[in-house]
Amino acid sequence: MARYVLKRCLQSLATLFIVVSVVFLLMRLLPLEGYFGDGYDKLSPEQRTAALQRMGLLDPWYVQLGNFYVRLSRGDLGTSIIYRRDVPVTEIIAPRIPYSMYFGVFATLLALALGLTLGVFMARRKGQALDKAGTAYIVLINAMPSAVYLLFIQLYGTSLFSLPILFDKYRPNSWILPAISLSLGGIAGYAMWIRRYMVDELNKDYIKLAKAKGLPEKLIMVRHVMRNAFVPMAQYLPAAILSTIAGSIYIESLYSIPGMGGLLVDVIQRQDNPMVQALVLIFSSVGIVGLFLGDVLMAVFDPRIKLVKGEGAR
Amino acid sequence: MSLAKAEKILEANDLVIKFGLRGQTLTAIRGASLDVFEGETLAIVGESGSGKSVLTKSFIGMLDRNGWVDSGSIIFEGRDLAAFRDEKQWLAIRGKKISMVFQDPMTSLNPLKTVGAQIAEVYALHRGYGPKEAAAAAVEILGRVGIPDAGKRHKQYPHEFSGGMRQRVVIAIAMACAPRILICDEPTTALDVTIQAQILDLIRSLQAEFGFTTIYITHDLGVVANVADRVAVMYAGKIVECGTAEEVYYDPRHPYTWALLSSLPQLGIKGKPLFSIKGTPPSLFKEIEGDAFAPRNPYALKLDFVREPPRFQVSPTHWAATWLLDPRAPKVEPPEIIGQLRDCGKSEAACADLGGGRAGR
Amino acid sequence: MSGKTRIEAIDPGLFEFAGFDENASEQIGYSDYSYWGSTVKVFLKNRVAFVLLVILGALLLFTFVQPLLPGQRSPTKINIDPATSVQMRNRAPDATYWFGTNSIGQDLWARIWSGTRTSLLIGLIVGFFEMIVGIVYGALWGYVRKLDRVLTEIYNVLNNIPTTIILLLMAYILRPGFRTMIIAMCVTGWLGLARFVRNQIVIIRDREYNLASRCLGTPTRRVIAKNLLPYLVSVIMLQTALSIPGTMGGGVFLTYIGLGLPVSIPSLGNLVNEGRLIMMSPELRYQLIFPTIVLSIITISFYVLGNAFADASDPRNHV
Amino acid sequence: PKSEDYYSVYAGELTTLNYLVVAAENEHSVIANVVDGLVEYDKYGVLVPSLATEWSNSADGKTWTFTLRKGVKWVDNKGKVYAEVKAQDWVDAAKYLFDKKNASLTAKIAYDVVKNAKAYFDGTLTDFSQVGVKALDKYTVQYTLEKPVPYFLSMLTYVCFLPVNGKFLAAAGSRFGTDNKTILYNGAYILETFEPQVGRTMVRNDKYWDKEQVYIKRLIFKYNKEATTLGPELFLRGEISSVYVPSALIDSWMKDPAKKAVVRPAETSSYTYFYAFNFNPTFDAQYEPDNWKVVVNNKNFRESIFHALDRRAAMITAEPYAPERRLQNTITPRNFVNASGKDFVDMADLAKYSKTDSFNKALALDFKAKAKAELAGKATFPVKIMMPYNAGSTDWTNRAQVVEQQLENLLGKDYVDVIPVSFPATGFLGATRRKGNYAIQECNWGPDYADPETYTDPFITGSNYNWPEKAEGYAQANGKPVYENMVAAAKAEVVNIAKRYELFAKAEAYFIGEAFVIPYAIGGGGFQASKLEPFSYPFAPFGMSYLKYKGQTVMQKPLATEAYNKMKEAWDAEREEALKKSKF
Amino acid sequence: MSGAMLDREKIIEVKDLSVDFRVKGGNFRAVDKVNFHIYKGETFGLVGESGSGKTTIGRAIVRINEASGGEILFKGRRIDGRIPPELDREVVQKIQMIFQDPMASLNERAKIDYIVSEGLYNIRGFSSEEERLALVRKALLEVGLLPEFASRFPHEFSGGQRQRIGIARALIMSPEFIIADEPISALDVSIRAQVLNLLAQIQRTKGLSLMFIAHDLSVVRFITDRIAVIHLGKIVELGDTEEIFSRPLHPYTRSLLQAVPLPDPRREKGKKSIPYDPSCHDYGTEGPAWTEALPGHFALGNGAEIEAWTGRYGAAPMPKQK
Ligand SMILES: Nc1ncnc2c1ncn2[C@@H]1O[C@H](COP(=O)(O)OP(=O)(O)OP(=O)(O)O)[C@@H](O)[C@H]1O
Ligand SMILES: Nc1ncnc2c1ncn2[C@@H]1O[C@H](COP(=O)(O)OP(=O)(O)OP(=O)(O)O)[C@@H](O)[C@H]1O
Ligand SMILES: [Mg+2]
Ligand SMILES: [Mg+2]
Repeated sequence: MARYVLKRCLQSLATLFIVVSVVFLLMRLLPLEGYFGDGYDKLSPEQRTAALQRMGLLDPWYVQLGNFYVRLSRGDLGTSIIYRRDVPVTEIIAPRIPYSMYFGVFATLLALALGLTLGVFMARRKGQALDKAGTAYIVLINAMPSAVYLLFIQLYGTSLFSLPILFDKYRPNSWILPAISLSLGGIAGYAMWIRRYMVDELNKDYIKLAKAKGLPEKLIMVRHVMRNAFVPMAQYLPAAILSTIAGSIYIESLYSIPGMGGLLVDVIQRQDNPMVQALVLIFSSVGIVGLFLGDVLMAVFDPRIKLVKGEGAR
Repeated sequence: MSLAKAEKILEANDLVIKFGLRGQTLTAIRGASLDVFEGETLAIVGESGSGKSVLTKSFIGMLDRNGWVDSGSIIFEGRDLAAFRDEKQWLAIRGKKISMVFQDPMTSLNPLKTVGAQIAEVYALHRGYGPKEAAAAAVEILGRVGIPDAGKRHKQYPHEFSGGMRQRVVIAIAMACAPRILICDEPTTALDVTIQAQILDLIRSLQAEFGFTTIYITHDLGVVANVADRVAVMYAGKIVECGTAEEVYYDPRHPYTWALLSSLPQLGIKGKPLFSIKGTPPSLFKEIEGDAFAPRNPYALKLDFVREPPRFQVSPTHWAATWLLDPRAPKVEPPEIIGQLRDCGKSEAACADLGGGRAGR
Repeated sequence: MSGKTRIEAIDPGLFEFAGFDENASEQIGYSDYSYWGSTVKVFLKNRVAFVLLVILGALLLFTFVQPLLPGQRSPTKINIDPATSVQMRNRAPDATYWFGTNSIGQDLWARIWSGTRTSLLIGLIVGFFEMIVGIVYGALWGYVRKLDRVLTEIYNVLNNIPTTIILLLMAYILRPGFRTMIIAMCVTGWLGLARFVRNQIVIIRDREYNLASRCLGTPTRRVIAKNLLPYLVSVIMLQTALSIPGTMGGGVFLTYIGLGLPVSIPSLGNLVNEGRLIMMSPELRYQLIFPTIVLSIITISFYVLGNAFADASDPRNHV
Repeated sequence: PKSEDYYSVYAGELTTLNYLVVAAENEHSVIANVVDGLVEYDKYGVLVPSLATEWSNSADGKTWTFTLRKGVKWVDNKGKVYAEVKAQDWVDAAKYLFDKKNASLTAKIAYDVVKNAKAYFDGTLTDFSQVGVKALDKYTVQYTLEKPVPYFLSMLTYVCFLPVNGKFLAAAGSRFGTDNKTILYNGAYILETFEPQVGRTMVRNDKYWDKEQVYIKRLIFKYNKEATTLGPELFLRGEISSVYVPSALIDSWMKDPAKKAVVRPAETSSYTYFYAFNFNPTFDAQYEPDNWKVVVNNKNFRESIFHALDRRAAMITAEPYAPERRLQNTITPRNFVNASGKDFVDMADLAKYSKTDSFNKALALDFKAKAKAELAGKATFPVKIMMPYNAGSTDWTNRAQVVEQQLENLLGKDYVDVIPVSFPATGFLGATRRKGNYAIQECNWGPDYADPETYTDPFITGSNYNWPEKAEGYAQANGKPVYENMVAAAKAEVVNIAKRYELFAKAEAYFIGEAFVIPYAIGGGGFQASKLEPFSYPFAPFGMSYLKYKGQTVMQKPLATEAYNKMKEAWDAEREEALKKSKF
Repeated sequence: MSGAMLDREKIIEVKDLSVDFRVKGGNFRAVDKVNFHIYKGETFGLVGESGSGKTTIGRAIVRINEASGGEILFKGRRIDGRIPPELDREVVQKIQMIFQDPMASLNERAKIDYIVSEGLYNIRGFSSEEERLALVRKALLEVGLLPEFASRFPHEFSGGQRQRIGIARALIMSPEFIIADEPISALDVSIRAQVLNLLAQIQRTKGLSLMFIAHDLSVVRFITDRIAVIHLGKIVELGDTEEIFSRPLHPYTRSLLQAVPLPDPRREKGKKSIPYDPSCHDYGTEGPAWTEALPGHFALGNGAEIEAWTGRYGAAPMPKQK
């Protein structure tokens, strides 16, 4: 086990290293003009050189990359160069994580609670009205442009229930709509998957035995099917939760939630390299940790799986 | 045991079971009648698809969703199980009065729950035991079915058990509520011979201990010889011959029984082809005219193709449904191999060689 | 047990051996089964899917027929009000402009159909591309054990590099346009399908029939093509069906990044996005609602059809 | 006057508060309110004392000496006094500004005028005492310039001439200005709270030297990335005090009487917009740059486009109501500068253009015919006109289509083929104008100081707008093109301001007359719903004065258009008076 | 008999074969230094309980599982590890395998036509489409199926028919050696007989060598000439079929033998199973060795055991050689 974990960690580190380096180099391919935004025209060539020098962009790429890793090894992620000039990257990112996390966790919990319930009922009443209604919901969520319905929810939701439009951490009722909006997709996703897995599970032999034991259908569902159906989902769950924690671009910007959503896109566009690097580092780690946790969670739920085999099902 | 005195515990009369499939109707059981006596072991044999499982599943109301009992009755404890419409009614029967052991021990257990928990569930459900009591009872029954170290192993998961042990667990689950009838649906087909022998021993000893009735389903006549008091031979949704084990083995009357027995490799002669039944069973989608076995039966009479044979009583405990038993039919001797078996029944020496294809020296 | 057997009068001639035909007994029960036939049958049984198929078919047909109809306007033409010689801005739907006009006086009706055409075309091309690349990559990844390490690593890296960076780089290198849009959508779109195919293949690769093929020396290429992919037809079709609507709405971000279509080519995604900007004013909302409806119909149709087809092509459901 | 608190949403977060480096309006909108400079504008745009109570200029026009107001305090974000504002603060600021390491984006503006500053910046001069900024004593600041700069005072309102407390700056080090705790305040407001991506609050500075003129107590800004979409709704629900009404919505607001009652025109700015003809085409071969080079050097061709462009039709995409308000026929906007009561655009030949619309169908067709005749055999028709637009801007995207169709319809598709090409918002100018990657493009320029010279910058050799110096047939004896020689002459006139303006006006008229660009519009404009009282804040057509809330009030109700227009009229009149009375 | 056997050509030789699988703690040895050979034209049985390594040996020979030790020779040439492509092609053609589960071993999405001729495509074993079709016809007929079945899909067939299709697929390659891995254990009695007959018949008429893997000794007795009994990856006994049946030595073999159910109720009823208990061996002082205990009859045991086992049949053990 320990060896496996060690191996997985090393492997993950290698992946992380490649991702971060590739991103680093890709960012260096972007034109230097991008670092000046609209101010470019008002600057003299000397000023531009000075600014580039300050941002460390005039060194050859390998020196830059080397410097980056040297600093990283000291735990120094650098300071933002454009997004918030001179502010340490960690200082910018750290306060945002909790928001995205609270919303992510809350929305995930909500989505899990509602999604799983819906999915379970859909599986139990397969082909009946509830199943059809649930399917319709799933289809709609997947088919409608989210940018449209999320805005509608915000506008009408707030006026209908007289909730604040903008998020304010001191007003508990301003948490409601964004969290719900954030969970809509999850509800559909979880419902869809749990339903599918439950239907699969219901066809398995051990259900026959459980029935032959005399277990009423409800108990079979609760004690056997649901839990077993949850296992294949368990693998993707951490990654899903972690990715909601990474924030939703659109919902966070709609409700002014100071989370991580859209931050990456923002800093990439502004070519704030240290920020990009730090975020990529975080997101990739989160992604890779998510994979790993998924495997661990699977192993927790499924006693057959021991975290040993070289190639886990990724 | 003397069957004459034994009480009927379950009685299936003219049972017809149908399935809806691809818009068509498939008649899996075509008027099967069967009596099961208290305390006996009844074996149902027949090739794959003959309806053994469907028949017995109907006893505990576990037909697949697309299936239904079309007509006939199943009388158990004075009630007609075939008339049950509500799942709740079945809950009083299933597991408590009639239990079932399935073929494949590898997939019959929930892989994610400990073995002990899966057994304890039954105690909690049918006996109302508390969690501790149920767990203790589970450990006990595990020991009874011969799991060594049951005190520890009940906490393990199915995948940590070998096939034979898993089948023991499944039997333990079936036994947990001391049912009146235990249906074993091919409980050893997936196991290898040595383990099969152990499981057969186990069922027998449990039966001696608890005194339940066993319905044993298999297509292996060798196994049947080991366990059965009575044997019912089934073909295409019908029981075609039924008698005590000895009657069926030593004096079989239905050509289908002959064929089944003849194809046992134990009876084969090395270097010569083993007897085999040609062809495939009939499609159950179509109305079958006459004897279903007729097209594959070398002894078929013309009548077999037009008229269903009735039961002909051979002895009080033995009957067969074949026109060959009609007094008007030409006399047919069973194949030679069958004769050998009969001899075997008479003297030990005659079957010294049984137990594998004998060398054709 | 029923005691006596009734002796009835039966023609004695019938008590004769019938003779035995070995070949006759070898015939198999059901043979009228054809895979695709059953697939179609099961598919058509799904009434919702059938209705949607008809709607989608009609819609598709119409998008391509529409420009040929008489009296259609160009989707890019800015209509000028002859009275004021000013653009006919934001005209609500009426007899001339069935879906109204947009904020610079272009005919929304024409734009929607032209946009549908474009979006569908892009969706189909991208869906097709994703299917090819995703399947090839996923199949190799899942089946060829030696490549597992490498392909997993490549996948992980690609999956973790923010798409925005790649797109932004592309925006510097490529000119926006139809082709660029497709390339941009294809860059990373296939990753999901590849992983999906891989997981499916891992499940079936060790089935006995694949071992049998290995024993027969069947080359990997053919094992994948003949043994593995046919089993994935349903799921692959589903994924592809889903990627088409996914692609249709997905152009908005690309437009934002600068890889979008030029103004001369309307697309549904951009129409919806333009509509989104004015959804605050109820009387202009038609500009959002019409394209959204068309987009939703197409998306829902593909979604439902994809699912229905996946169900239908699963032989387990040929019941 | 009484005022309510002010609430607002914004979509762009501050990148820094370090006013010695930033050049963007977004940051200036805070800085303008929290740090005062030597002088400021009043509400009519007249320079008035601020931290300097009086000043004088040497006879050669190169040395400016300022006497500081006494007792002005630097306070921190809690309002606690840190130090007094003294002359050395300007020297410390300059030292920071001219230090290459700090990569100030506004340094150029200052080192172009301050003596020896450029040399110091480049590192050729290391002794800072030789740079033309000095604290003569605690309350006297002296600037020495490279050459006389008539508009120097107007530059002083810009960030690069703001003071900084040297001790505080040194202590803060690289953290200076990274948040509200790392700068000091001497302005009308203190940035009390600053939570990036959440919001910020400015409160009135109790220690402010002129606090009687500050009426709004608190300015509360909330961050919302979708502010443009949500803003109108927030305003209607009464959550914010002012909002810009996007052009897409203006129709429906105007139709609804309730909403119409709260909408009024938004102020225009001194940004100038023009369509530039590119004399240095580097675009893709598919758009035929060589052909373009031939036609763009033909004056008749340029004129045909010049007169064919229906600027009003184009403006409707941004300003569907009252598009004329923003149209402009010159490069330098009206109301920018004036001399002896005459607006710059009415001077010299420029008057000819400023009053007439360039759009003229008949002329356009005339020139077309001439161009076709002249170019026959030399160029291929239709001429492909590659016209980039910014895909990030809906208005621009719309405008590109309008202009395309309008030009093609008027001039005929056999003559021109306008090809709008979309480019992403990020790096837009880098990919298009600055590279010469266009044939015709909508460009803009914002003034840096109060002198027409600022509007000549884009067209001088070394700039990257449209390279008019490459136009054929304009070179004069000194190798420079006519226009540049005219500008040089104007620049040389530093004593007689009226004369100077006259010369600049001549140059500009020439430039327009030769159809090097098509003047198009001024910036700003549009409509807004706002409770802010207009015409009461420090006015200046450039820099950052107009970003100040000093002097303004938040009214009970938003102004409607008519009331606004009335106020504007009144203001215009008062301003004329004020300008006449002004001594600077 | 054993004298004649000595000069018989060995088609397969397995020497000290070990197969390891990588599992959690490290390696799991599924097959442990196994030795046996198969003569040309004989049917060789491999019996043992589930998980004893039978399949693994079979798969090692067809090179699906990699041997981790020892060697496998086909007609004297080594075929494990890396081999030249010509040999590879030959081995692919000459060694065929029949699988246990007729439901799982046919590609459900391919027509019988393709399934049967799949191997032919790989070795390019035909020159024209007509020839291929003719070969398919022939193969189908050989296994007792109608040629028109070629255009159908596997799910239209019964288990027995499917297994025959699997056999046809092997036969069409004209192999010299076939490994049948429990080809009948998933089939019911009546169909079992069909398949057994077919295998026996083919083996005889074509003079093939056959390795028959099963756990049911009654079946093995019917079809094989020689048997190896395998237990937990080790062969514990090997000899002529009848020899093993009449004089089983190893206790494991004996337990296997008596476990075979007999179709005789009277005798079966009284039977008590004797499970094999590995602790009955006392290998404390002397470990087991692969010994020719009786002529041509090998067993795994130490000296004392061999003596005791053979003594039971009143025969003296073979004198130790080497
Ligand atoms: N759910 C179902 N739907 C349709 N047909 C069914 C269903 N279940 C069983 N059948 C059919 O009923 C017939 C009898 O099946 P059954 O499972 O009872 O056979 P069996 O004798 O138990 O065979 P085996 O030995 O293979 O278990 C078969 O033809 C089978 O195809
Ligand atoms: N791929 C594998 N990875 C790990 N262990 C394996 C693998 N394949 C087989 N084994 C193990 O090797 C041992 C031998 O397996 P093998 O399949 O050869 O047994 P067998 O005798 O054929 O059994 P059965 O009668 O069940 O087919 C078993 O314990 C099995 O669990
Ligand atoms: Mg069955
Ligand atoms: Mg095996």
